[in-house]
Amino acid sequence: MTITLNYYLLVSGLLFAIGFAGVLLRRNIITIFMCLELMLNAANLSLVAFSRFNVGPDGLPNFNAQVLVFFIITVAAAEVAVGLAIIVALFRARQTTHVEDIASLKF
Amino acid sequence: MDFITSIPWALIAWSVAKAVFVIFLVVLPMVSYTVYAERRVSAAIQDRVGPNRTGFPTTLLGFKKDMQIILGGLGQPIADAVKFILKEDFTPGGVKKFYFWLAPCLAMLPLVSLAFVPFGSSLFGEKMVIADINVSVLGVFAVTGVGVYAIVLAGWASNSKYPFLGGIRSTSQMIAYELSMGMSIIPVLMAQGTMQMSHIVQNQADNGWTLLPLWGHGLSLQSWLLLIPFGISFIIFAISVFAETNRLPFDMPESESELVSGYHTEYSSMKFALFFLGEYTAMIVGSSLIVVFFLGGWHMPGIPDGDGNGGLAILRELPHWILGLVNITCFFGKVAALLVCFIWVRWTLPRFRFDQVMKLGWLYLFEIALANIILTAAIIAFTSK
Amino acid sequence: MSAAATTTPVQMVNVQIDGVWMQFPKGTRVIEACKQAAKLIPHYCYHPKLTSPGNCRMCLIEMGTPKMTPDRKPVIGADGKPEIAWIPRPQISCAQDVSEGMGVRTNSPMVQECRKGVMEFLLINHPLDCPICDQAGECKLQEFSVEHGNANSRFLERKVKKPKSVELGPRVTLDAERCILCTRCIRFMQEVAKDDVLGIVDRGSFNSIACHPDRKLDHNYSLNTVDICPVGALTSTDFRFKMRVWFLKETPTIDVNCGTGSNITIGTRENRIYRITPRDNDAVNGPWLPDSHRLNFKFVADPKRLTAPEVRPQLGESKPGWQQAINLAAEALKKNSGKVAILASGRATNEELFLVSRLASALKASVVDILPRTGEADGMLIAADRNPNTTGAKLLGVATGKLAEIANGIRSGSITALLVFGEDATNAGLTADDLAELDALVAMDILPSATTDKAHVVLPSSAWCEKRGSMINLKNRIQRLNKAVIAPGSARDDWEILRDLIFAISGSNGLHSIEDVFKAMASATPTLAGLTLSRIGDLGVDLNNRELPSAGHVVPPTLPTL
Amino acid sequence: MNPLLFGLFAFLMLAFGVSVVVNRNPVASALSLVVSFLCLAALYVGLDAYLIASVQVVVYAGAVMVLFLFIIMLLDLKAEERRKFNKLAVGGGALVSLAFAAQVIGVLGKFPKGNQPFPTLKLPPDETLNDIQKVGESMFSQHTLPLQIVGVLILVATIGVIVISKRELK
Amino acid sequence: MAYVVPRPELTLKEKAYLPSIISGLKITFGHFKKMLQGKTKVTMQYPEEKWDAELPEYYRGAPTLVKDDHDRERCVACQLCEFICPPRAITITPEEIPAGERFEKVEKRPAEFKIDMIRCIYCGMCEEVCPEQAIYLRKDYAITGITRGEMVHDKKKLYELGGVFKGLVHKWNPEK
Repeated sequence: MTITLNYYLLVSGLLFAIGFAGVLLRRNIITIFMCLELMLNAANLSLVAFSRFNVGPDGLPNFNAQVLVFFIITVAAAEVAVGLAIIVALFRARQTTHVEDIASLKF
Repeated sequence: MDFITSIPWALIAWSVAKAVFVIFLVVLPMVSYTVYAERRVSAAIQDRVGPNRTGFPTTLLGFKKDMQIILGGLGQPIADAVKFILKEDFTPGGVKKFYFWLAPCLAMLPLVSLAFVPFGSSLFGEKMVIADINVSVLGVFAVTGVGVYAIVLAGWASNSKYPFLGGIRSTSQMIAYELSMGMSIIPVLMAQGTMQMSHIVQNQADNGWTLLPLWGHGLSLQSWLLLIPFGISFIIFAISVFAETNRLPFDMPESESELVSGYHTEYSSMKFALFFLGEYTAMIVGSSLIVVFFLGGWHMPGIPDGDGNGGLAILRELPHWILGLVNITCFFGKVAALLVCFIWVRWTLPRFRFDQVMKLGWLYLFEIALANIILTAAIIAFTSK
Repeated sequence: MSAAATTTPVQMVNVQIDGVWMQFPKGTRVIEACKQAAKLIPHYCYHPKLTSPGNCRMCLIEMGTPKMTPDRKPVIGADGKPEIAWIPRPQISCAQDVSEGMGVRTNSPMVQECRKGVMEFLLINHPLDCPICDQAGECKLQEFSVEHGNANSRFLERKVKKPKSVELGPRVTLDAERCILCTRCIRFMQEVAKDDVLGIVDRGSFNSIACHPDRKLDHNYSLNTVDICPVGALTSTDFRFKMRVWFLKETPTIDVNCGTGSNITIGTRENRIYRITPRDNDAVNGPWLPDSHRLNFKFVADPKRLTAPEVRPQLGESKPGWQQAINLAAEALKKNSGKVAILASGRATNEELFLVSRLASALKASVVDILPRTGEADGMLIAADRNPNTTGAKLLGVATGKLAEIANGIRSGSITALLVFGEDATNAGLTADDLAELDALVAMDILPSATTDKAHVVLPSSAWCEKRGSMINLKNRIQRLNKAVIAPGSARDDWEILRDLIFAISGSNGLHSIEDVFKAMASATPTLAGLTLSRIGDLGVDLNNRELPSAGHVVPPTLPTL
Repeated sequence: MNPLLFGLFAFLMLAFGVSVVVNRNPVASALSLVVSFLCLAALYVGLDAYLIASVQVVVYAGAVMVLFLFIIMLLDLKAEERRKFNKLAVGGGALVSLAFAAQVIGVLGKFPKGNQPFPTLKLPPDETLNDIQKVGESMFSQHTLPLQIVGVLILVATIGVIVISKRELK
Repeated sequence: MAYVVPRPELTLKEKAYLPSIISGLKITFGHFKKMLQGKTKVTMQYPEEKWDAELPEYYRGAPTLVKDDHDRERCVACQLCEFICPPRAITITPEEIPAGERFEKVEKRPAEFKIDMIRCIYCGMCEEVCPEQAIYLRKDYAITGITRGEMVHDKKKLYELGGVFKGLVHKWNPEK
């Protein structure tokens, strides 16, 4: 038995599905946020797998995909910082992190 | 079942053997004797004697006096360990049990980062580093970064005010100083052109230590100019190590007087001992990193490495395993000297206020480290052909 | 207040005490008047319930009469009040009644000097054995010596030696050296106990208290002499050297040995009763208490006390928990519903009796009664009815006088279950064989008896000093019991046991505290309407001429029936 | 990568991913996510992406999740554990996710390239794969502009966070 | 009255902080060096070296009970020490001296006298309050035991530690 690209893609797809499910059925902003991270990482896993399985003529993996992963991680980190800051501000204003309690646009 | 046979069992076994050797025969004794050294040095600084009489407990066998072993008191760490194991281990009511137990286990995590550190050149042809990977610097930072969970979880799971405050403080402090720590090391990496620690050490052995460029390519204008950013890096890195290991003057999370010793207030017996040992392990890791990055790792001028390269010609004639052992001794000797400095600083300086700690980390060290990178880049750009 | 105050309209006289003019009824003793004016005058021989011999000289004051003009008119001073002609020598305040225009100085230099002198004389022969004296801590000699005496003794001669540790009677021990000859005890025996056995013998420095030859101080009120003795000369043989008084925690409560319901204070330390002393209540017992009642507390700490519920093996559960025991008892009683008799006790509190009546209706009990207990009345404080709460039992419908029906019912088979509450059924005309016939016998008690031996379920309850509650004495006065010590083992409050029994038989009743029970009882009993346990107060409430609650008074809502 | 290790880490990663979603306690969720990320890093190592693996641990486990934990503890979210799941939402969400997973499996079945085994790398003798250098070269030569943009993005994010977390917005 | 402590103006050298750290390190190193050279010696090696001979007159060690020159227990169980004892270490059970005994006239004595040495704080208030000069704090300070029970000194132990204390307490002198 050997591991092929499809295995990685399958695992990545399942991880994405799990994250997606979390976003759909959880109502706590922080948990939703964590599930978003899960989805981003699922994408990263596919990218790294593609990179490794796409060996170029020089006999090395295609590093462009890894650069993209790098960017994704960077952007995700920035997103988390901003997102959490917003959540804290929201909590200060509303004393809740429950999306159903935050129904009005302006407060 | 080819996938079972395809696992390199021999390699795994050998790595495990190395890890066990390093952890149980080198690091753990070192940790416990660091504790002992701390007590003796602090005692000497305060004009006291310190633990000086733990010996073989012959009184248990009916003799009048305990038997002293060479220097009285060297048995103290063993006695401490026995005491910690035999003490009642209680879990307070209301704690979140799983996390309460998990936290002290995580406290020993810094031990893992020692796997990346080259603590010797080679012995019997075997490289003296457990995991010699090309991103070992990042690996060390990854592991130490995860170490903060121990304190956060301990503080939170204790379900008590003071440990919680201690945990929160520690988290913010560690995030703050991890940044300046990582930033401060970048100039060294830039100059060395590698992230593999064994290469960094080898480079220093060949071309002069980062802070002592006296041979090889080290005798160039660039190396001498780079001493300025390296010096700054060294200071920032050392300060950050103090902060990361929660040592005085940065022992905010503990702060005996304000927070009743912070995150481990609710812990007792062996669980407490794990936090205690974790702190000293972190100290050893920190010292090892300083030695690797700035002080030439296992290298000592004039002494050849374990394969008989470099050094004085007369010494090259010695059996290689002796050279290998000497290299290991040099490394741990440097680490020990740094540890004494750690202890010395602890018993000299008072604790900072929390706002001062955060201000120092975010407002000074981080910015200076950033500027330092630019300075290094400029020096390298203008002095290389 | 003087005793005559209530009958005829009294004539008030003006008296100046320490410069302040006040009015007192004629006939008030000066020492009482000063007390009412919050000027405490030290005294030893004077006791408000006894005559005043005036022999201790401690209550000396400076006194004056209105200054008179030659035509016998009082001289009016600049402030519009009569001027006072002060008598140059001190007077004793205890043997002197107030009179119009009288002046009193309770703290003038002369008075202070007199007190100092009197104290010095009193202490000449007084031994310095406060460390072992049981009176230490509540000793008037100590107190006034600190307040008015000298710090040092000038007496260099040898002190007079007198007999110590003399057995005056079975319960009273005399230490003649400590005696200051105030004669309170002699007067008490003459005037109150009407048994003149004490007197002073010998002369001069050597005179001392003694019993009449061939007699003993064995009157049933003899321990009151210990109470009124201002020093440690008379001590209770029972309490002697047992505990220092300052360690005792004092709990005000009432005596349960007879229908009088004398007010008492229980002195305890670390859950042990050391002594019982009377508590002043003019409406009940004054400051007195009979010895037989006073010493009847030893059974509380009896090692044979029942401490855990027991169940006879045929019901299962050899060592049941409370819940199991109560469930088993409830089950056994319920099975015989309609054929149950309840033997309650006149020693139970109103709250308990109220719950007993509720239990009776829940069980459709055919007979409920208390066990009458009579003795001889002594004409003073001991009543013929030795049950402390017969009145309450009658009020709550528990005392029905149908006691004989229980025995008959059992013999005829119309009663198959019996709940005995704090009594021994063999005292109620039942034999051990009768008890053995029963289908279910549930006993609540504090000590093992013939009944608990036969009972199927034994529920250990609390003694009178271990619980709170109320009782109504023979003069229709409702008074409070307070908790002085904690019941031993897992014994519980009676009302809790009854409440749980009712609960197990007929479901929840919303009673969570003794106050709740009292509230429920007060709302079900018109006589008690408007009362709560705390409104009863330490001195009790007379139910005969009680002010009924005013129109605006909110009657507590009736609790759901059981 | 060894199938055994792949199976182990993939399973752990997915299991802890599920635990993130189903755990009521946000702290437990966050810690599950950390473990999930660590397993992901192990998978990266299996794919010879050492740099990415290290960065994954440093950034996600070491910084992002600590931040999450920090915020969760600061906010003291007790009410969340008492909330009841909305059954309709749970059912719907699970259904959509399952549909998505089924689709992924279906698509992968028709993806011939996906069945190739691990291609071997051609490396000079006595040398390991130096992915740091390669990624660096790629990043600083081919992708300079995106790199600059990401740099600006981080600067903007930093300023944004400072502005948002000021107590009074002026 | 509120008094604001003025903050000192710092020079650049002081602001830089590092020079002060170094001077601090110098001081501590000086102590370290002297200790290593054996120049400082203030610690007493306890079980071998003891201070017993130099204990001051007013030293407060373990509380003990004493007897007088006639071998009579001075304590009359007045329980004042029990009352005053801040940590409530003392428990006394009083009893009457039975008729016919030698010191019958004293009337009262402790049937049991216990001092819980785990609780005792060596404050000396019992000694101060004792009207009979029966309880004294002696110079024993090494009170040890393996069980809690052993650490409760009973009457026998207390008299063993206290011994005889000469001098007259006037009250029990039959002549006076």
